[in-house]
Amino acid sequence: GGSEKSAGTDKKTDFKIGYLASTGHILYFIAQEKGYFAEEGLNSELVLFNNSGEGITAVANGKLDVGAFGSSAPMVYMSKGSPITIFAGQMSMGHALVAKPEKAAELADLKNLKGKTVATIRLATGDIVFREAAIKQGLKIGEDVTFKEMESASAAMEAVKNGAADASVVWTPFRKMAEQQGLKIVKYSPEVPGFENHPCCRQIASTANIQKHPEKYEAFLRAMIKAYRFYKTNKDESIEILSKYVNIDKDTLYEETYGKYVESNPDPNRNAVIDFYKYMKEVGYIEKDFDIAEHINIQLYQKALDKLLEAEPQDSIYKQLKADFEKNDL
Amino acid sequence: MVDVTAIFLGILVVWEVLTVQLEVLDAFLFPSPQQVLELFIGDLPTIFRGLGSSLVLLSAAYALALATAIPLGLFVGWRRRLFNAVHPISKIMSAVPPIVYIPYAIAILPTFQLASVLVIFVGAFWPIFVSTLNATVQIDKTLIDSARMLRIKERRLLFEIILPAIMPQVLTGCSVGLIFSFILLASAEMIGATSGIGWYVKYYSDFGDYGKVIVGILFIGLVVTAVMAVFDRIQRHLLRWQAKYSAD
Amino acid sequence: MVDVTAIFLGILVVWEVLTVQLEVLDAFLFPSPQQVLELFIGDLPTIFRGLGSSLVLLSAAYALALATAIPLGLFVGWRRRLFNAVHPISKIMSAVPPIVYIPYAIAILPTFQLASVLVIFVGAFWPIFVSTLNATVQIDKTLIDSARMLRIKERRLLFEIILPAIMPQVLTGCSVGLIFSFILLASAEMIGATSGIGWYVKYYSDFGDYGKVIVGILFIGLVVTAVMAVFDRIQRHLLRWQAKYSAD
Amino acid sequence: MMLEVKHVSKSFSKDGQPQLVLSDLNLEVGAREFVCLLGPSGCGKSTLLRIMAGLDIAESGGVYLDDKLVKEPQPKCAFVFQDYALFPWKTVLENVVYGMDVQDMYDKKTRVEKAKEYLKLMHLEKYENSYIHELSGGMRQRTAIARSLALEPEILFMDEPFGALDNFTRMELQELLLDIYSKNKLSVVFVTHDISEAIYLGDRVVVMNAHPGTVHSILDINKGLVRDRTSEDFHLYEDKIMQAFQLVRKQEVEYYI
Amino acid sequence: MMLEVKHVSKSFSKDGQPQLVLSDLNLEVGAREFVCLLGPSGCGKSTLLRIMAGLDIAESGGVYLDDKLVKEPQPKCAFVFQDYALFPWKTVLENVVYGMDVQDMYDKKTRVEKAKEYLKLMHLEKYENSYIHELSGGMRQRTAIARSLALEPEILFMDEPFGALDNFTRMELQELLLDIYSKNKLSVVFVTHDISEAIYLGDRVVVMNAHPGTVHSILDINKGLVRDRTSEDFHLYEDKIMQAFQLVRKQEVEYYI
Ligand SMILES: Nc1ncnc2c1ncn2[C@@H]1O[C@H](COP(=O)(O)OP(=O)(O)OP(=O)(O)O)[C@@H](O)[C@H]1O
Ligand SMILES: Nc1ncnc2c1ncn2[C@@H]1O[C@H](COP(=O)(O)OP(=O)(O)OP(=O)(O)O)[C@@H](O)[C@H]1O
Ligand SMILES: [Mg+2]
Ligand SMILES: [Mg+2]
Repeated sequence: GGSEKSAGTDKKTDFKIGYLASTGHILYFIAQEKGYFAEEGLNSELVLFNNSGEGITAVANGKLDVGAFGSSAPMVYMSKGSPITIFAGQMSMGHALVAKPEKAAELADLKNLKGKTVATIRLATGDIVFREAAIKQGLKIGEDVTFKEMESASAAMEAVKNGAADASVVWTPFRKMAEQQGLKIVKYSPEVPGFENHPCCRQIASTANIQKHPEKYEAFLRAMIKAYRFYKTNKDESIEILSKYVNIDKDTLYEETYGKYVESNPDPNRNAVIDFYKYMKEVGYIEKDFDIAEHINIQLYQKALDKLLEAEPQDSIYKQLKADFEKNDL
Repeated sequence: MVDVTAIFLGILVVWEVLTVQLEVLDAFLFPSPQQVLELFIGDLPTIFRGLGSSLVLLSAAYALALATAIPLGLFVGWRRRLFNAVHPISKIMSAVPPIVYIPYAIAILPTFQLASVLVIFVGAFWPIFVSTLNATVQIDKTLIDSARMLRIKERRLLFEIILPAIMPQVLTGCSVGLIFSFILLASAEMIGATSGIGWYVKYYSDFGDYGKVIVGILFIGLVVTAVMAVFDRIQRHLLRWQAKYSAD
Repeated sequence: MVDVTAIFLGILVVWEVLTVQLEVLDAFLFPSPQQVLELFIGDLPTIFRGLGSSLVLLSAAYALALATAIPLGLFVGWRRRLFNAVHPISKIMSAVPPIVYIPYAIAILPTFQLASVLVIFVGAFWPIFVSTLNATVQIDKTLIDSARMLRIKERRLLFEIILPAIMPQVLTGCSVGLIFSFILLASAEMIGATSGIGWYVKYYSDFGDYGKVIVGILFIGLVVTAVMAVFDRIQRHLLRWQAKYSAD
Repeated sequence: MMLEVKHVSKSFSKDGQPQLVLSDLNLEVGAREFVCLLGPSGCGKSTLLRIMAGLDIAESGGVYLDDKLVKEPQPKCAFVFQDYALFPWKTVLENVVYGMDVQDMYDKKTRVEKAKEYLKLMHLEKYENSYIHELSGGMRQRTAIARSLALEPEILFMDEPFGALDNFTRMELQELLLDIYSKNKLSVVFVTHDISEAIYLGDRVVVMNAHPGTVHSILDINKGLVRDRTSEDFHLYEDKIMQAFQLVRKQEVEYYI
Repeated sequence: MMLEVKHVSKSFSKDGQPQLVLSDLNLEVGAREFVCLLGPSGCGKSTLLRIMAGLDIAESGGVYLDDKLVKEPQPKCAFVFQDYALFPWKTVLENVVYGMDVQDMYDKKTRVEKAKEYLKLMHLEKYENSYIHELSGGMRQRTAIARSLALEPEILFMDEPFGALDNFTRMELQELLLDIYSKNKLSVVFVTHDISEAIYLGDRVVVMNAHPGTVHSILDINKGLVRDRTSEDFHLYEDKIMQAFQLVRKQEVEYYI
């Protein structure tokens, strides 16, 4: 890791980062392993969670400085009054609907979900994508199409395999693993109209912490942007790093990191988040309406990116990020 | 009863003071008693529907556990050699968290409900089985001799002599199994359920709605109390021949 | 021992035949014995590192449970009135799945490790507490009278007379508590852990890597067997005054 | 009916060592005979009785009932245990009926009638529907006896049946037992370590040695002489056995002190 | 030392009804006296003894030790229970030492020495390091007596201490107890329902009535006459009490049958 000049210089600030064991969190792993956090003066610690709710609780209570636990779960927590703010992105897209090969062709037309049972994970991003897709087809959830909530992605896939469900919502890396087990992808989530560049994991932090120590978060984001550049330019080493944290075979990892319809990107992607919030409401996951915009902070990212561009104005990746930011967030 | 009520009131007052009066506790995780009560009343229909489906699940799984664990425990406990072989294995098996069986249950069983039943069943099975097993092995030998003098058949010996004789210990195992069933309810209802009291708690905890989580926990507490009261009654009836239960 | 080994071998053979020879079982959910063995050997370093951190967690939580549940159980059991008030409440509390405390543990405790410890602690606490409580209430009154004739102080009565007298029941509670601890390990290690044997099972079951899940379960089985063997030794030592343990 | 114990030996392992408990023991019990086995604690009385009843197997030698080797409990035999061995989850009446039920005696209605008769014989008619824990020790043992009698045995084995009772209750039950014995056609093999009990009840008193258990001496009791416990003759028998015992005890002293 | 029971009454609730167990009972125990309480089962002997020892409280009336009301167990008193009430998790020696430890008698080393002395007195020196379950009933009770004696009590309460022992062991222990009694300066209050035991041991035999428990009669025993259990005089005392009892039993018949 980043052992360069740790002893001599001024003391680093402790910074706890909560993550899920998912390919989408690759930027954390790169920043950690390549020493970008240390470069920015953060004494970072990665903390693994298996459950979004617990991670968000830890963030809201300041036990974690930052974390990325899906996009829908934080929004639901916000609607319940949890004092957290989205300030960066982590992963986009990456979900899919899978089914047995003999059913896949039929279901490719989402109209044919009528009368079917879909295994899903409550509050997974793909859950919202495909519920919304069904609604857009004029299907009533619970009547025309049944969504069965499962305990885990692997349980959901089992349900499809033994016929208890017709299709299942999965995400990276399970999309690929489903294919390996003989299932077929019916639709990738960005193929659903309205979700072309939909957010998945967003980075959240306690609102109070952001207000108190914006500099910490800017430093964190600089490290993330550097990690993004590395991710874009050193694919093999990135996969090598990723495999330390997500313990599955490397081909699958590569496929699910650089393959179709998936990207890791620190851009908050404010506009897509606000769209997503609308769909959450339509699906019925948000009971109490609130102003999502108040819970999104794009300034930290903007400042971090500007600072990096200042130092390396010609960097093509930074420039691209800037262009994206202007398109996605303003 | 007075003391129990007093303790409950005490907890309520402390809760009220900490949340409403002093506001020392995070309002998100610790809603006030009044909020919880309102949520409870508002959600009564959902909760009662949930109760219905949970009870179906619980009673199927628990009945299955009773019907298999007790005869098996008797049979294995009665055969010393079988006991010596099975006992260490059952110790290990009973320490496997039943939730790891979930994918297997889904893969093998035709419906989600059966998978849920299996998870609860496994949880309830072990304590009942182990207590029946141990009690059978340790049974008072004179009782057996007394029955042997009658030239009794093995089947009758197991079910008419040993089973009633070890009933106190079996019931202790059954009550642990019952507690286990409730503990596993939340996990079991993560499999394709859309209602249930365990599902309710898990669902709202995923949604960060801790008011409802507390409602769910309190309601489970109520249900456990009620079920335990019924269990006590049955126990009292089955053990009416014991001095301590003879008063009623 | 011969029988136990025979049963294990029997299971192994059936497993081999079903997976490799007949291929009736889904190869994904049921890897062959050989595959499992290979995975096990390959993952040994990870597993042993996990074992270390799990044991730290377990022993902290379990020690805490012993240190609180036994004195509390003695104290409450000895005071009839307190017992009557606490007993029904403890019944309800013991049926609350300890995993629902996780968010609270995260919010209140300073570190994630402490939160994990709390979850296991709660699981181990109740069986130990309840068994101590019940045994204290049911203690042989002559023993107490015999001590009262000595004009003994309450403290000494509790710890030098009642505690050793009820040690057999307390140890039964302790062994249930130990089993509970193992069952909760997987849940506890979902909080900010990156190693641990419960974590290992949960992690790979989330990825649907059932070969490793089976490796994890078998390893937990081994660990439980070892821990239970140690527990048996301690029990044998503590109860060396009982006829059935006096042989050694 | 003739029960013969022929060259019976039996040992148990103690601390890993085999310990001879009964050694080449011979004994006969005839029809309608009341035999008392008397001996100090641990001399093997219970072991012998269990072997005679078919609950245990001799290591060498054997027990023959009407010349047939006894390998398991025989029909027409009943056993009364010191700690009653009643079924506490059954009422008094149910306890008595159950044995007859297992042995397929009579039909259901007759069983209940018969059971009630035997309970009446034992002065328990008021307690038919009581559970065992509600009874005093004496009442429990009377229930156990009623249960055994209901099986209409030819031999009744009794292992210190009155050992746990207080002296007054014990005397009452001795009276009752003698009464029943005289009215029913059965043999009784009765284990005790109470000298006066053995004299009062037995036609023959078998005094046993210990380590290993053997027959020390056999005393025939003239029943005409001992009807009154405070009679001279009674005290005479007592003193006689007491002396026999002093001998037995002398040998034993090293084991017991 | 003078222990006085004055107008003691006590009732227990049975099936919700209060039931008078002891009614206005009076009794005195002087220094160095051996008093036996004799009576049928359930007459309240244990209840009376417990009240005398301060383990229970009388409902009305009271027990006075040297004119002081007894409200709780008193120093210099010891109690021997029928079921021994030894601490099974301690060895024989530890059992004896423990009581002295709780009462802060001597220093640690002396305690062990004293305990060994008392164990020797009870012929238990070979079993010092045995656990209770390894002992026979007689050895257990001897341990319990050693434990009580080690407390150097002025009064020793004994509740049917030999009730669970076989007759031979019982006689041995009676001998031993008399021996100790004669050598130590203590009073003994001894509950039994064995007539010959009461005669053999007691200076005075208190015969009790039941329902409610009262003193029926008190018999002074001339100890010179009863040293031999097979003596004429012994049998004479026996017959006398037996007759007194027949009276007691007559009254009781309705309760017991
Ligand atoms: N199942 C057994 N295993 C080992 N030893 C035994 C067993 N049963 C009896 N013994 C031993 O055999 C000897 C005789 O026992 P038994 O019970 O026959 O004596 P007893 O004369 O009936 O004594 P008591 O009067 O105390 O009932 C004793 O030393 C006892 O320890
Ligand atoms: N704690 C109690 N609660 C209720 N009833 C009691 C209690 N102790 C004793 N009794 C009742 O009081 C009466 C006298 O009992 P006690 O034990 O004093 O008799 P005892 O003379 O010692 O009898 P035994 O010879 O059987 O020991 C009995 O009827 C008994 O049922
Ligand atoms: Mg015997
Ligand atoms: Mg008594």
